[in-house]
Amino acid sequence: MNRSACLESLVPHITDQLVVPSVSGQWIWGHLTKEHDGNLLLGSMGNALGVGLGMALGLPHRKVIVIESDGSVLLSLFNLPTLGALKPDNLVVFVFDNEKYSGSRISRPSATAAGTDLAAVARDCGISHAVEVRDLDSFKRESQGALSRQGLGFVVAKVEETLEHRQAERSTADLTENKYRFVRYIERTEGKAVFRGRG
Amino acid sequence: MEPELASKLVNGLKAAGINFVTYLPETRLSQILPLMRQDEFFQLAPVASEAEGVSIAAGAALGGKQVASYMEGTGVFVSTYNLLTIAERFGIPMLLLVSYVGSAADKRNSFLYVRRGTRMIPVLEALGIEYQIVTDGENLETRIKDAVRMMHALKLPVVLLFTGEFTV
Amino acid sequence: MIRYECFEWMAPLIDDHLVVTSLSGQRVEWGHLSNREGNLLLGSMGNALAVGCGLAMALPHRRVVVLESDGSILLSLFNLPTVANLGPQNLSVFVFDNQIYSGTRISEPTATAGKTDLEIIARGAGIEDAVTVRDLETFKKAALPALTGSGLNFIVAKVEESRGHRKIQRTNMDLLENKYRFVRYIEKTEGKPIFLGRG
Amino acid sequence: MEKDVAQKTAAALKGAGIDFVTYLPETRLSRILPLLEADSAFKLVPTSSEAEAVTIASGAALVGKQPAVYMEGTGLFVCSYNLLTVSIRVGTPILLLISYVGSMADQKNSFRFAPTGLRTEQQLRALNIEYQIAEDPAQVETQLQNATRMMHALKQPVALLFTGAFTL
Repeated sequence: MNRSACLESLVPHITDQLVVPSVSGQWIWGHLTKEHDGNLLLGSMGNALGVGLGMALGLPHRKVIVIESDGSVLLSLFNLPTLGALKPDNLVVFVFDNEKYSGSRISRPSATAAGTDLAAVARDCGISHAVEVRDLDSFKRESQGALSRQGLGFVVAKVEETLEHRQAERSTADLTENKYRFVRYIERTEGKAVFRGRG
Repeated sequence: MEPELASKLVNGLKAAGINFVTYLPETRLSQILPLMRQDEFFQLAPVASEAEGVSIAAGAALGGKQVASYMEGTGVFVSTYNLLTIAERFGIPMLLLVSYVGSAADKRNSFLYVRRGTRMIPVLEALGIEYQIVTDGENLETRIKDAVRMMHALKLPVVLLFTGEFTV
Repeated sequence: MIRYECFEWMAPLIDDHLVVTSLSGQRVEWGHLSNREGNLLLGSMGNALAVGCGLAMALPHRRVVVLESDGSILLSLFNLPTVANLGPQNLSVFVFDNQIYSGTRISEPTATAGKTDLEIIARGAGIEDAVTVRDLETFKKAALPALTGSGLNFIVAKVEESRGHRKIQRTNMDLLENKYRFVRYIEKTEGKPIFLGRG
Repeated sequence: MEKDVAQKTAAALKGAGIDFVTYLPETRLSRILPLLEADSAFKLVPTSSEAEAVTIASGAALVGKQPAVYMEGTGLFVCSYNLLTVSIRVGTPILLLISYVGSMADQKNSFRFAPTGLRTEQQLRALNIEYQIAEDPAQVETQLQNATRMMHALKQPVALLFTGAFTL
């Protein structure tokens, strides 16, 4: 299964969700959903789950989508018990597991290549609906289900390694500029102030 | 500075894309000025104070120029306010070409310069401004390109402190 | 004459001008009357004229308007000879001279309340097109060509101290956010990239 | 921490507008936890690592919460990566409530705490995080208000290091 194809299948379902991509697919996603002000660019590993969880807890009526990778989830595996314990019902996590550290110039296998089953780990942590999918139709079914229902979603998508993200057009918006865009979008859609203090 | 080193420095700036330079003349690197003036690639802005050297460069950067401000080390103290209120607070990518007077490797060092030299690094560090010390022409083009890449990556001023062979 | 009424008259005349303001009162009033992407609200003293000069040199086909105050100009008087000799033909400098440091809690007179005449200093520095105006009609007459024509203009507007800005809701757009908005506007209208370096 | 100090601290957090607290339990300030839990003004979020306590708080800050992260001093080293890559680089206003174990005024100081504790301020300075030391409960209300104002002004994490009477 191809990650870009999965991401493309999500695009038509994006309306007012808040989306936090980890390093995996961030450029592809950013390019596919250029106009969506609710994308937060993090640009680092091991942070997207935590930040997405904070958003989900802070805005319980908004759907939050986290786009993770195997390497990044492994770097912050301690997020899973916390997620399982808090069970925010407005958070959907997609983990694109290519079993590789493929951002590195020479790809090296991650622990999931050796048998670590992230969906099973998630289930053992109390994320009871965690599933693993291996083909695009299953991904579409599970992802659309997770996006439309209330409840904590956790979909591990087993994908092949591709290097197409290296060709993806990258935004010149840095993390600070993206933060302003994101926060002003929250202020606009929620009708409340996020930035405080007077000018 | 030997004429050869001066052209190496100017060529390095050009190769790194610097095309707008504000300056207040000083001694040590001054041979770069006629070289830049001869070359249409550079837009030059002579100023009366390093304070406005920084602010004018900031305006040009916001207008799309790749900017440098050339000054003597003392100019860093003169422009501290502008570095902080404009360059740092707005986050302006800007290369500061500073002749590092009063540094250990300054070939013209004397009691006149040494005090301002020894306070240079503490002040840059207090301002949180990245700097590199350049003592000779080795890999000069690369070092300038590195600094320009850094200033764009940080969207902040980056300082090159020239001493050693540049102060001959 | 008060500054606010001058601003009210000026605001609708701003088209694709780039407007740079100095500190508090100006920043607050102008930001309130004109929420344009071409505004750069600096919020510090002694910088607006120099920043505006740099902008004017970098974009010689765009009109740059600098809104200064007496206190701010006095802090960087060395700008005047520099600007005169650089001679950008697309720069209009307005100095709203209320003869007072009125940002301070207790207003103290500036040098222009004493013997100092900014118009004469500007002329002496080499800015030939320098005038002083003392009422709104004269202000309009001097300001209209400065906003619509060409050249390097320097208009000293003698105004009364007013504290109207203290009642205006201040923007919470900070300097970084303002920079991103301003730069993206220049990129859009000039069709060239300004922020360099890839994500 | 004595009961009245805990009450004072919890009330001061509320007074400063803090409404979202992520934490990993520790000893010295732990009496505030039941107070925060009992008060519906706070959303209290237990975590299993300071690393995620910081990222969760940063996410909440971006959607309009005023978050604090409560941790033991050692947690600062656990979450330095996340502070740097998220809270500092994106720039999220979060308040770090750190029990300053191993500090001079730590009433429970011992060989277990001092060697790491003494690195705490150096680490905050290296990360460029503004901090204040809170030793006196009479000042805690003012200090929390000051720190909260500062974190919004900077849009950056700001730390309060609790020692002295808070560590009884």
